[in-house]
Amino acid sequence: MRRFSGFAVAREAMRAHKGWEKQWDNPELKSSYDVIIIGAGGHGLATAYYLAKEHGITNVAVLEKGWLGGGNTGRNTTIIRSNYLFDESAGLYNHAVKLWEGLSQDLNYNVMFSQRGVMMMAHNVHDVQVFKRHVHANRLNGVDNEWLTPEQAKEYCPPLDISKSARYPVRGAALQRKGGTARHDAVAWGYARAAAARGVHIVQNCEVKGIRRGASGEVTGVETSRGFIGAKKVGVVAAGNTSHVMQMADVQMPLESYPLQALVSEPVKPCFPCVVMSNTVHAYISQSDKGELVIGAGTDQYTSYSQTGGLHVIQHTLDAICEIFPIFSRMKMLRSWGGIVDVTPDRSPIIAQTPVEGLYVNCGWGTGGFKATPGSGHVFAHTIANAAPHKFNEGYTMERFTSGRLIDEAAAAAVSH
Amino acid sequence: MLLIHCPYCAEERPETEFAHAGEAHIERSTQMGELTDEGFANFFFYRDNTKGITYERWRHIHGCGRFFNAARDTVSDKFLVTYKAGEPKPDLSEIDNQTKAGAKS
Amino acid sequence: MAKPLKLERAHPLGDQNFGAPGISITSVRGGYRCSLRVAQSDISAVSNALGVDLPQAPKTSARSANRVAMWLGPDEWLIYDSKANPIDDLKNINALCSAVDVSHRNTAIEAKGPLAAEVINAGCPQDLSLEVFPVGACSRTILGKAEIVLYRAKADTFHIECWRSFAPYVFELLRTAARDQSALAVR
Amino acid sequence: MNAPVSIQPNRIPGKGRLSAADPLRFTFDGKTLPALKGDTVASALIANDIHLVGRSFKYHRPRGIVSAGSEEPNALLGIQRDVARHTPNIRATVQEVYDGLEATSQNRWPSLKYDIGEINDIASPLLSAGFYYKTFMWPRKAWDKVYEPFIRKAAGLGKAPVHKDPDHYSSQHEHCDVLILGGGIAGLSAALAAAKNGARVIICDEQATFGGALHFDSDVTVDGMDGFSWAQKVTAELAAMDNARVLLRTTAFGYYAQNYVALIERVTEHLSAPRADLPRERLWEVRAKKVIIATGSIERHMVFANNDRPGILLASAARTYLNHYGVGVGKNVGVYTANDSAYAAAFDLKEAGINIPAIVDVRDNPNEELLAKASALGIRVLTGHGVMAAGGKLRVSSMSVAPVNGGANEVIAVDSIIMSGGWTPSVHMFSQSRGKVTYDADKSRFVPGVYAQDCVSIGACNGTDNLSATIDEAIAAGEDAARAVRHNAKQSATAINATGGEAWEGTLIGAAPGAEAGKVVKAFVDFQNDVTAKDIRLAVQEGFHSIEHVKRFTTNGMATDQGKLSNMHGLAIAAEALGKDLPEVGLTTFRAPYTPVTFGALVSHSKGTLFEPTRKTPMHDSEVAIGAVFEDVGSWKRAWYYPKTGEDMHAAVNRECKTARTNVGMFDASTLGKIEVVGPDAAEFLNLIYTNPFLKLGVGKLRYGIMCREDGFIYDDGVVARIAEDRFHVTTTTGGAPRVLNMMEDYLQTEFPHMKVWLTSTSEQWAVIAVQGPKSRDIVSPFVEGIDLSTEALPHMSMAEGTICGVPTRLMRMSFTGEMGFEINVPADYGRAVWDTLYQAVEEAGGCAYGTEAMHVLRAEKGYIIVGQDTDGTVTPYDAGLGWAVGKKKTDFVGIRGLKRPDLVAEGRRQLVGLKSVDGRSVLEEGAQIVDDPNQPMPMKMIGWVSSSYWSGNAQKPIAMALIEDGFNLMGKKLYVPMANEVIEVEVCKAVFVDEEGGRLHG
Ligand SMILES: Cc1cc2nc3c(=O)[nH]c(=O)nc-3n(C[C@H](O)[C@H](O)[C@H](O)COP(=O)(O)OP(=O)(O)OC[C@H]3O[C@@H](n4cnc5c(N)ncnc54)[C@H](O)[C@@H]3O)c2cc1C
Ligand SMILES: NC(=O)c1ccc[n+]([C@@H]2O[C@H](COP(=O)([O-])OP(=O)(O)OC[C@H]3O[C@@H](n4cnc5c(N)ncnc54)[C@H](O)[C@@H]3O)[C@@H](O)[C@H]2O)c1
Ligand SMILES: Cc1cc2nc3c(=O)[nH]c(=O)nc-3n(C[C@H](O)[C@H](O)[C@H](O)COP(=O)(O)O)c2cc1C
Ligand SMILES: [Zn+2]
Repeated sequence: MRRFSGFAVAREAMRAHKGWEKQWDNPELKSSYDVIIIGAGGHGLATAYYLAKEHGITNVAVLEKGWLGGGNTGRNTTIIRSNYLFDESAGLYNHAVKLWEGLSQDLNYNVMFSQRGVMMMAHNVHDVQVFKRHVHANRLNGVDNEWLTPEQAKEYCPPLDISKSARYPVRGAALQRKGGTARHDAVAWGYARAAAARGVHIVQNCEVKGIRRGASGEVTGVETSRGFIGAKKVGVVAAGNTSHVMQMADVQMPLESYPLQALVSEPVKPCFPCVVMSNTVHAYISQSDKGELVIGAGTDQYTSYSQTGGLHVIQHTLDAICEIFPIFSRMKMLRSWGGIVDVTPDRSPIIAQTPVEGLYVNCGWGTGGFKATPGSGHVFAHTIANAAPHKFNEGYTMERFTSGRLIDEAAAAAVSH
Repeated sequence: MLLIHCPYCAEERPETEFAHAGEAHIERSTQMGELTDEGFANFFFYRDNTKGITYERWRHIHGCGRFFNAARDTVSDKFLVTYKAGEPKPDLSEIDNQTKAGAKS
Repeated sequence: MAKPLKLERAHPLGDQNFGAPGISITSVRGGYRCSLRVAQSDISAVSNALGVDLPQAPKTSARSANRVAMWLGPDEWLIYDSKANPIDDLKNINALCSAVDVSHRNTAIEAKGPLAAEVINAGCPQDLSLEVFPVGACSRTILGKAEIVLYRAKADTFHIECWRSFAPYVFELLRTAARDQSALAVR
Repeated sequence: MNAPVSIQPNRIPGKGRLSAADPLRFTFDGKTLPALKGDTVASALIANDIHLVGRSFKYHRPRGIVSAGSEEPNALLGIQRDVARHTPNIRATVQEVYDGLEATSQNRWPSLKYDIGEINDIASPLLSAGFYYKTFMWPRKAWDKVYEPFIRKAAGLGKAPVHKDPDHYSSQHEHCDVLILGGGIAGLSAALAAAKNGARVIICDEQATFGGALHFDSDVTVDGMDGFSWAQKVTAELAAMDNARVLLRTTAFGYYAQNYVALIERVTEHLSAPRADLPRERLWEVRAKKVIIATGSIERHMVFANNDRPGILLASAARTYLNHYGVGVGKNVGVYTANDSAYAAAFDLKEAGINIPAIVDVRDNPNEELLAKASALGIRVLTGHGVMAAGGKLRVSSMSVAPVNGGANEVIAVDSIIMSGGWTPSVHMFSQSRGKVTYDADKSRFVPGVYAQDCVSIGACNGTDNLSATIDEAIAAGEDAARAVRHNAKQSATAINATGGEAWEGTLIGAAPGAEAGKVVKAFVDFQNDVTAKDIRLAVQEGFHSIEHVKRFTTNGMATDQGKLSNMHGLAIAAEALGKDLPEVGLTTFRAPYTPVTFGALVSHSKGTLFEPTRKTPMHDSEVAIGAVFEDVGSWKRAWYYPKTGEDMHAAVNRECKTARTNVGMFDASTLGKIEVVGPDAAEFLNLIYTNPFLKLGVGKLRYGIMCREDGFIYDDGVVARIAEDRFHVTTTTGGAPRVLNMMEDYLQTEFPHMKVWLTSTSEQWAVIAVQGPKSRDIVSPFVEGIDLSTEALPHMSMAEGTICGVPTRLMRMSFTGEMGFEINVPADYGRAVWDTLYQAVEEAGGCAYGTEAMHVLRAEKGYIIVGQDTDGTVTPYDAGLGWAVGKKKTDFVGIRGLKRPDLVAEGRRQLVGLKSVDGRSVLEEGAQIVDDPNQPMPMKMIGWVSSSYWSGNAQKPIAMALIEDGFNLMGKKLYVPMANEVIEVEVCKAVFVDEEGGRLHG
């Protein structure tokens, strides 16, 4: 694989860019692989990349029913942060942030990880209590997160309305300076290119339609729209479609899939310096490198696989955005879209072996898994390679729903993303 | 915004009058205390989450207040039928064909 | 000993009203309401006691003198009486029912005028054409971010019930919509 | 203001439909220019011979006006009415001129003509598609400090507003039988047919006047009049009908499930001095039984070198400027086409006196009739030729023409080029409805295929080219829709006769000759995002084979016009590079909105006081009058504390707490949820809902109850009063009220439907005044009638009905402070008067009102929990030290099984205990974490956290509650709270800090 660099760009500029090669191949399918990953989203591709890079397992296929990165990876608001409350979450997400910090260099692909800071607004006394609980726990977990007064919050994000007369006045904010955003597509492409360069087969337009199991119930391979492909280990990383795929192996999941919508405004000159989230009024906003305001809405209330949702959900989100940022009222919505998010009862993911031998699952990231992409792929690769969890995903089992040992950030904080 | 037929109001009403209430036909055991851990997990946490026709509960919370059930296609978000709480799963074979016939080409 | 006090009912909106060409929005003071739940078997007994036949078709109401019985659900009615508390007629009734005095829980606002339906449609997603929501129709529904009970008293007159703490919101939304609709109508 | 028309060099007297009698003025980049009423900013600029209006996104290339409609990719301006009314990225082709309008060009510095950013155009070989993914990676630190700020600075087009929007917006739900999107000949004909057959009809069009293509198509006559006049006549006819609503300047932007279509109406943006009461825009949320899509088609540009030079426009646009606005796009206009429609435009221009040096047609054999007419008009036609490049920079100055199959170039001087690559049916709304398009290979276009909703497409958007076929299709659609909805309406036939409007043949999608693969030219596919044909090919070369990848790698179709012109070209170029057929490659997804929609309009009323209801208790104003500071609890405003002059929060709370313990305090508890549970099975029902036993609760008695979800975690708590055998008054937390009622209804309706119980929310029926403290009885009793308040008659945790101040009350002897106290429920309309009366007595007795903060302290002094503060969704009743409230003998209640799960009965769970600061001074911070060993390295093992913490004036020390692993077994143990700058030593204790025996409760 030819390396990307400023010099390479300059060289190619001299010769009409004739020298750029394919970032990944469309390889001939083999009849079997050591490991099959179902789903070429960020998590699936990262898993394949780390299998190859960290565990030397390169006879890997990533099967994707559509185009790689076209799932939630390609439709999320790209907020990255790790200031979670529980030790399990802090461990996992902070692991991811550390990987994010070197990811462009590691992949030789600029994923534009922008540590512009993620600020979470507290609008009432309860929010303040909850956020301070996070700040304290984060400090002792070595995760950066600081408390800001309303004035400090305004200084960090000038468009913010901190007037006392607001319906929900700003009572302060928790700021994670290392949080930020990344270019979502580049993440998928960067992992795909880097994985392909290490020999991983990325097979698009190849839908998995069945999971074949052997005499003692173990996985032997998958049926796809392009025929049967054998593998002793199969990792399901299908996000919103996980229940559907796992059903193929007769495994029911503690998951529900909801539409989650987002929108972008028309592009404008830089006017918004960081990421702001407000759970009380339900708004998430940042400005992309291209200039659009990227805004996340809430989930629609019903389960769906349609990748669309209702206008009223978008309206509620914009109500909130214009409430905290009244100057944006004349801005315009350019495009809105939806993804399908798979939500577990405790809103934390499952990254684990399943009751079926050889079948692994990485799912349940709900509305907030983009931020975990490198960490998730890294620990899942470890789990598949060793048939045992990495220390950072030990708690993320399915059994926790039987034992009751949940990792319920939402219950503890009513915070998503 | 979906349009949902409330079987009690006998009328289609806008989604914002309703609250979705999860998968339908999951019965709470009359011997709740006796369930195994797995039995409880199945009852409370595990869901079919069907891609296709799902049976789900809704409450006409800002209308007549009644809980009722619906069969809906989660791929197209189309309702096939709604029916009152306590009624058995309806036979969809006919309804299905009708709706299909409704889509012209 | 109790001081002989004469306490007046305080309406949550005080004396607010708003008028613009084609529409007036007025707070309705006082009034009595009862949230009524009745078993199918006892509907006629309760109807007799109330002096109004509880309607049994969705979205309909029945009226006698100052009293309106509004169908809200299959076993639920809201009884509104502008003069007397209906609960008094149900105190000693021997029927399978639940009658709860909610005179103070709810408050009422009237929207009147040719633009009334359009004004309410600023926040209410139901079809309020006379065809679909005729005179006498009633329904629990939503108005913006509040829940209301809507009753069409006349072609151009709606009686809107909401919980008292939502009244300022409901009134303000109607007032704002009335301003807009009136302005738009005479463009 | 009366600028003579003559100083508009391109305004052609006698042409168009605007009147010279209605002059206006506007400014462009500070320069005042004349215009006519009815002009768009674009038509007025062109009238003034201004084509250069902006700079492109990436390369900062000079750009002009391309279209005459909402598909415009280039002419985006900042429009400003006053300082606070600045709106970026407005399409000049849509914005109507009003007197005094101020327009500014965007994305240029220092000026439109001399733009520093132009360097990017020179550097453009470096800035190929996706270049930023390949570079800016070293040194790593430079990304944050250098590269990213640089990229960002270049981003965006216009400037975001910096002032709060002074305008207001309106919205409305609307229902109809037939909604018609688009008011061209198809839409109007359908509307007429539907309305005449009794249907409730709404027809909308995004333009300022109805007529669609009739604005420009001078060949069409309908019912004996010219097409445009006919459209106006029909519009008026429809507007006069009771059952039809006609919406101008109204764009259908979103087609959602079940025929829910969102429209946006621009109400004031064309007015010079709009009335203040008019909303700027109005959102229509329409639910239609039938939708008729009549959105027409959009002409495509030609993809050739430097096709973005100002002065190069779509042929139909030039024709619109001429025939509708009376404006010539130039004096010497070249024509470049693959389609017949450009001929019609050329003929019209020629007949209006504009020189047409040549029509360049890539086709070898265009329609004979057209050739004949061209020759009759003396227009030179070069068939089988292409424009290899446009010359000029700030304005096109020439076209370089050569035979398609190779040969010498001829340079033809022009001051404008009009072009047509054929027409793309506008299937946006159809596709948004989730319909599937099919490919019409004959005409290289996608047309509606499989419908997903109850709608139908007609006219040009349906691929119907022929005018009479369009009319037939439209009338049939209108009649069918009406009859399907209105079976009984009187039937009425509609007849419309039209002439002209023959189908325009010919199409070219993808790169035009000269811009083929291998040619290093800038032939723009997507003008706004600066995507060239070569960028698309590069994407394919780099392995981006899905059209969705091509889109995202090149950003083709992602600009504010959402690829209305570019998508088909991009697709064709990609397909060619891939060696595939178009339909195999496929279209990207159409998404709402059709054109960008103002946030404010989507928000509409929901801002300021209407953002969300603000709920206030009946006593609110009295509390304001005595100086209360409020806090938000859910949607409620609750009195937080009542500072006296000079007091800060701390002082006020200390005083309030002390007064309540030593004298008497009054508290507004009205926000508590209340549910009346009535029916013969009421007790049994509550017995299932709460963990506590309820069957034996006596009439007139109260019981504190805990409610779990099935998973065994605490969901809510409250006090339950038995009013009668079959009637209970249940209270919930303030925030929990709606969800508790919903959960109860759920169980009642779906799990225990056999039970004869009804639930009614009475939260707002009752105002609740808590009077607490040693003097509480003395304060209350003078006002009460019919209730014996003595402890014997009304002991702690009992209630009675009677009157207070002459109004009915449910009076409860209970306490959340640990003091003797009463909670007085009165009908809400009397709440304020009763409060005022009692307050006067309290004040006279030296008592005071206390707020939620003091309430929190008082209850914490007693170790009473607050659900949601001392518990979160991970705490069981046992964890909270409330195991006594779980009915051990019960065979069922909600949560019974969840509570028995392995992890919930495991050793070492976090349990709620009290904490003392060892130094006797330090008030812990709520949320602070607790460790066993403060000297361990990071990450530290945290064993618990502080859930409540206050300075207790009554105990004269800090008090706290905390959830700590195995806390119940750690009494007396020293633990540590590591703060940022210090470590606080604490000791675990029982969570009762005042009156451990509880004697005070009993008075
Ligand atoms: C609108 C929105 C906003 C969000 N905002 C944020 C945010 O700000 N921050 C954040 O951290 N997270 C956010 N998220 C969540 C985040 O996007 C996801 O958690 C994350 O991208 C999941 O990545 P993934 O690789 O697991 O899934 P995906 O990217 O969805 O990949 C799964 C892939 O599996 C494929 N697949 C499914 N079934 C099959 C099959 N049978 N055969 C073959 N392939 C199959 C799919 O086509 C898909 O490509 C958001 C999500 C949405 C929808
Ligand atoms: N002969 C041909 O080959 C050919 C080709 C193209 C157009 N035409 C001409 O086009 C016309 C076809 O009539 P038609 O009625 O189908 O199309 P039309 O283009 O005349 O009308 C479509 C109308 O829909 C409006 N519109 C589009 N999208 C909208 C939206 N989302 N919201 C609101 N309004 C929207 C447009 O403003 C336009 O006025 C005829 O006049 C015909 O002569 C002919
Ligand atoms: C962070 C982010 C920024 C985006 N910016 C744009 C944009 O500038 N223009 C645009 O048309 N779409 C933008 N999109 C949306 C995509 O076009 C597209 O809608 C999204 O990837 C979902 O795919 P789909 O709409 O094809 O289903 C953006 C998406 C994301 C996640
Ligand atoms: Zn109903």
